[in-house]
Amino acid sequence: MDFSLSDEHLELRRQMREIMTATVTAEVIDETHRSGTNHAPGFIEALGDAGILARAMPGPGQDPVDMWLVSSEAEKFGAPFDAGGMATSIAGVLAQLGTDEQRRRITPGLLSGRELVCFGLTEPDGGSDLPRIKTRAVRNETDDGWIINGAKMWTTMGHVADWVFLLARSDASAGRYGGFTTFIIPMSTPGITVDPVWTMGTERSNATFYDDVRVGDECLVGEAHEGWRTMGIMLAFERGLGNTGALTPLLRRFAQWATESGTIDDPLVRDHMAQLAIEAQVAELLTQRTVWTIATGEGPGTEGSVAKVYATEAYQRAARWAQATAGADGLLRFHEAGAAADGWIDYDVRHSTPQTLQGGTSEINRNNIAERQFGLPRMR
Amino acid sequence: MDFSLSDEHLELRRQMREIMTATVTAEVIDETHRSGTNHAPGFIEALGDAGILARAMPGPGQDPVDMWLVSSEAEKFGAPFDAGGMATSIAGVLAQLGTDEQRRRITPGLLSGRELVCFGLTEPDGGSDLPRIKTRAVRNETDDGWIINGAKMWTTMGHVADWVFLLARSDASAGRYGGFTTFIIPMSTPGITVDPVWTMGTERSNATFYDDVRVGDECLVGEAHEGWRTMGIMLAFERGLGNTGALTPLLRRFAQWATESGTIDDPLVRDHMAQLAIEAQVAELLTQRTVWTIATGEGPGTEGSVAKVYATEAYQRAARWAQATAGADGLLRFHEAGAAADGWIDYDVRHSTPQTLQGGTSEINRNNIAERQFGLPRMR
Amino acid sequence: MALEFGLSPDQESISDLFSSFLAKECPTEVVREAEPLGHSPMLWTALQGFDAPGMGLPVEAGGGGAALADLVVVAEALGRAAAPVPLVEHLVASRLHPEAAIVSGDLIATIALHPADGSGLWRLAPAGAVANVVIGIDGDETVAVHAAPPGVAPANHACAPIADRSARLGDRVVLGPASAFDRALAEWRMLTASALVGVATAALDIGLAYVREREQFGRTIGSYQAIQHGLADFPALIDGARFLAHKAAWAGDNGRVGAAGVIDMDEGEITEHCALASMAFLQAGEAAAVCTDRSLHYHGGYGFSKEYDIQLYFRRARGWANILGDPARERLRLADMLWPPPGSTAGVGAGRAITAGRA
Amino acid sequence: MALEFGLSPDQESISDLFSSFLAKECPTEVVREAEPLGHSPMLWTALQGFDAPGMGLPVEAGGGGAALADLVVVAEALGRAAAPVPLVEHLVASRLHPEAAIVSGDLIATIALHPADGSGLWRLAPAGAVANVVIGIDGDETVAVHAAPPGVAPANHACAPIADRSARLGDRVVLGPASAFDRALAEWRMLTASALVGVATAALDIGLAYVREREQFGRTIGSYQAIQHGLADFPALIDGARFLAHKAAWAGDNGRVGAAGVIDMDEGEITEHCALASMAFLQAGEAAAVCTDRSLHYHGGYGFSKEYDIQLYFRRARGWANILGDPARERLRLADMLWPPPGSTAGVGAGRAITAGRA
Repeated sequence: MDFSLSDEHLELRRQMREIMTATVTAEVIDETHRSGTNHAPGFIEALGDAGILARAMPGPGQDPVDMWLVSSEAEKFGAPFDAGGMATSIAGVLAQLGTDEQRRRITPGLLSGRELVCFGLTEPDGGSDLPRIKTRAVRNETDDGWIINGAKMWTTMGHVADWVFLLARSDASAGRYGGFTTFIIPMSTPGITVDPVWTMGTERSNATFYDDVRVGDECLVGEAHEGWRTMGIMLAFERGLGNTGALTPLLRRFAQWATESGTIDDPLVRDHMAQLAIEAQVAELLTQRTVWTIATGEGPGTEGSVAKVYATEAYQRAARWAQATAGADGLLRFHEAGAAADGWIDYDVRHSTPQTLQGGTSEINRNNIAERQFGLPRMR
Repeated sequence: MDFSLSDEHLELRRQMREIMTATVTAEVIDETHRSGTNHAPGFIEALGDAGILARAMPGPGQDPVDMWLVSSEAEKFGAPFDAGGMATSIAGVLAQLGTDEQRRRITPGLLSGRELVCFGLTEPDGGSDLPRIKTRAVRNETDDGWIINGAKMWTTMGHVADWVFLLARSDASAGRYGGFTTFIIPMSTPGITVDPVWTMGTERSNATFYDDVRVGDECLVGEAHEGWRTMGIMLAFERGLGNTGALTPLLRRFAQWATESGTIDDPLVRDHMAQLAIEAQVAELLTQRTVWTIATGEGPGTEGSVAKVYATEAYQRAARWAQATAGADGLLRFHEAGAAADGWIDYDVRHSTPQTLQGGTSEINRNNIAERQFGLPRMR
Repeated sequence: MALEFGLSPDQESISDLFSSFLAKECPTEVVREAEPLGHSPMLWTALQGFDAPGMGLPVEAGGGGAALADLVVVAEALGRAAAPVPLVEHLVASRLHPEAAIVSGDLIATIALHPADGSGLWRLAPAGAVANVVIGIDGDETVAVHAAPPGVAPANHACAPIADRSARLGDRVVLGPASAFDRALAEWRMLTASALVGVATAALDIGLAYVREREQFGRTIGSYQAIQHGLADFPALIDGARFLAHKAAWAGDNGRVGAAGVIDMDEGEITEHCALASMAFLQAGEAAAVCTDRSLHYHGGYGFSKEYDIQLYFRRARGWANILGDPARERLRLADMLWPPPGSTAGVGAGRAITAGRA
Repeated sequence: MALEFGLSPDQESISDLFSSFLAKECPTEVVREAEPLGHSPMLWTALQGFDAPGMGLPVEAGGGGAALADLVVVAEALGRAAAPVPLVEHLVASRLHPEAAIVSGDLIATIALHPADGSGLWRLAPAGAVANVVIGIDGDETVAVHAAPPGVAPANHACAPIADRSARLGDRVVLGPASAFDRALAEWRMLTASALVGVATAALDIGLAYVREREQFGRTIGSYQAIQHGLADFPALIDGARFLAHKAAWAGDNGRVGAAGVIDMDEGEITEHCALASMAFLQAGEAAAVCTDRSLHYHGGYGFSKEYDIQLYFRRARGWANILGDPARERLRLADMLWPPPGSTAGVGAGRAITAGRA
């Protein structure tokens, strides 16, 4: 085993840190909290300009260590990379399944950081049960196009995105995993509306509605009715590589508060901090292992699920412990006098809460480990 | 609500403590550990002589607070009451379902503490799935008796018991819960053999074998083929009243070690001890509530399951924490120099381990709470 | 006298009264509308309508003569409704300082949980944003300070009307030595415990309703064993906390305070009011945290959305408990009552009492 | 150099060698027969057959030249077999004191985990019951003491060959100052971590085999979601501990010790050998405890019976880890390396190194 980074990777890390220091200022972060939109255009555009989004794109021929390093550094720094993650994912999908025309028309905008894409996947009744979606794409025989009707939930960035990557049912007769089609559609297309969904995390998500949205075949991603294959590729990009590094900034912020308040001398607190440091290391090692399995072509197996469940649950526990430990000051939000770690402690509790749900619930991931890694009977 | 004990109950408690101090000496306890037989004849006989076993018998017209107090005081003291618990349970069953002849022939021996009874219920393949037992009782038409063949597992006290309370299948055609018959049989009956099963807890249990064991109708408990009804009565006696008080002696012994070793000044240890004290109180309150529901005729609902899962899991966690905290000394067994709490810490870890299994696994009890208290779908 | 785990007739009628009042006057829309301050003057006025603010005082003092055993029932109902009124704090404060305007509820009173700092500041007093009277420790005295409330709270996790208050500016009355405040703190722990039990109970009810309805993979999610088993832990947590709070009330009502109570760790017997109040507070904090965590989680993304009620309870589970400080500190304080350090006088006013027992 | 989570060809062949050797020479009957002492002289002799006792020393010193990265693989195989031989201790001790008879394994060597007490006693040294040579700290020196082993151990949870040994009686050699012992302790933590990873892995294998076979209510118990989800936590615990131990080995092999390693808590970057060894030890202790707990529980009563293998692992999970002391103490020691108290020199020999970073 080897736990070192190559010189190229160290240089990428240095570049990331330089860009974040320059573009992700306290004011920029404040603005994301004020608006509820977890996006910092200057940061993502700088990544695009430096060619880093292109390096962070997943898929064959790409270096998965680059992909991990970029999202991990952003997470450790506390820089909002969600938009970058979605853009590089879809660029990766287009690289594999898109047309040359799409790669000319859409990919450069995504990888420059200037154009954003949101995901139209989950639906109000759906949740973990993705194949249950009801959004319909009907072939319009008169003009060789499609008419789409339906509603999507949790369309994060939907209100600022240029594109939506949309999953729809195109052939209801084709069984549980058949008859899906994936599209990439301009958000400006008539018939698409966006309603805000406000969350406890103060982040804005959206419900999006599709009423007789008419699109042509240039919006198809992959073959018609083969959308489940596209989803497989995209979900494999997602699983276990992002959102496993949150313990590091949490611990840094907590240590900052503990130092200022003198709590860092309390053995009960030190005991727990050491435990969190171990959990942060474990989360990172499990994630690096996932990266390595992708690099060797062995992945993705269940390694991503293992890392995801562990890291998100550890983050949640840690945030709740940190808040309790900080007492009343841990309840105060950003900019309130005396707020523990300037309000980050309260924020982390709220922010960590959906991490065990989005991108695959802990339950679904545990099912996955039991079924695929252990070969135990599938009980759904 | 009222949390006080009546004068009669306080007097019973005083009596219990007096008897235990006199009969359950360190030498007596040592002997139970040496032999692996968790029984102190002098103690149980003294309870019989004082009429306490008769008071501790469960069933209609009996005071459930008496029953709880006796087992709880024994548990807190660390006095082995398993034999008394089994004897009073079966005496309670005979009081409800037995014949007058059985109550003359068998009950006095049980309630005097001179005769012991063991349980022949679970089988090697059975476990939680009790109706799956294979032991057969076949009606012997020539002499109006029964011929019993089969094997039972976990027949604790089987090697010292005078009687066995046995569950057998008497009519295999009668569906999942039909066709069972319960017997009370002298262990001296030809055809019964007892093999020791040694456990990690150093306690001896037994496998018992029944080869053409011939018994008459005087051994029937309740009606033939109505054994599931008998079991229902007996299991209701069992659930949630015993084995929920182990945290108190554990904490007493741990505090003894912590005081001697100076560890009691360690804030990390004090923090945890306070938590265990809360858990001990909760376990007692949940158990007292079960007692109260029985007294009011409302029980038994799921209160016993709630208390049992909580108390046994808390005991297990506590024992494992105590052992880790005591470091190397927590590994040493009874009578070894320097053993933490004279070896009780090691013992508690081993002894607590099967508590979440016997008398209903935590899983079965959680199913029970979900199904019966919450009305969620039964999924077995 | 004998073990009795049912509510007394008095408790039953108080429970019914408050539950039906809150069901009518405090649906969760009222809770939402009261955010971010976390106080509904209208609901407070409605409570005055049936003399709730003074109920914790003896009839002779113009109060309702309710026992602590009754007040824990009230506090649980308030928690269950996430009621945006500082009745817990007011009940505690009123028993310490029964001024007519406090008894009537025309003035809202609260307590400061920690002694004033060097500059005379009571940091983040619960209900400090809306209370006209704050009682707390300043130096070696217990004082009550009348002053206009700020009317705004710093933005906080629970949208609770917490605020810093001065122990010196305003109309200041000395009520007694600092130790006179001990009982109030124990009562606050006990009633807050009950309120948190109410929060946990609501989380169970809301969670059960959701998992019975929501389908995934063609089954209600409440049919999955992982969810069933997660929920099956709730009753022990909730009932344990509830019984501890009731036992603390019983101990208080029966004068089992300090040396008049029993703390016998050898026999595991604890009947001392302050120790039980501390235990109840800790257990209820844990119950509310765990039950709201899991219930929210079982909602999937919806639990996180502001539209659903579970997030209201999730945030209060933390806000109402954490205001006292790190629970580990509270456990250490409890440990000092249960196993007093050599030579200490242990605990806050209560401490060690009769200890029989074996070594 | 780049991230690589697969075993190297060297590691693969060592893993194969030890795994097949132990599968043949150390089925669980051997483990049972070696109880209560916990030592099999026959197995030790067999290990000498392929020079295992000296493998951790450079070829120049007559050893096998194995790197730490190889030794963690060996330790994991030993743990997986619950092998009743003190090879972990011997490997560590031999690297500190490469006497010919130790290198060959004719003398068994071990280390004392804590400094000798005032009377010169090393309390409960691992392998103390069977070791001919014990190395440890006495006062401000690291010493090796040759003496006849007692050959019996006090009865203990894990049936481990632990025993008190004297730091003064016997043939005593001073190896250096007390600080010379630091590396040995870190290596013992790292290798014991690997052994515990082996224990946890065995618990998973045994548990999986059981739940696949055992039926209740007409289904294999491995089909119940409660059991599936309980088992699904094992891989993170086990792999996390395994990777930490391997990372500690990598750090040690590459000289990243003390100031030559990185401990940067702001970026969450830790490449320092001693800190990683401590982390690996704690994580592996937790993994072994949790995995053996649950695996035993899923066996129902049978897990508790001596006939089944899981109880062998359950007891070693505790015995092998707890011998060092309270894990909370170990975490505090780790905390001192990660966040050194002001003015401290932190940690055992290792401590704080380069710390870049933001505030």
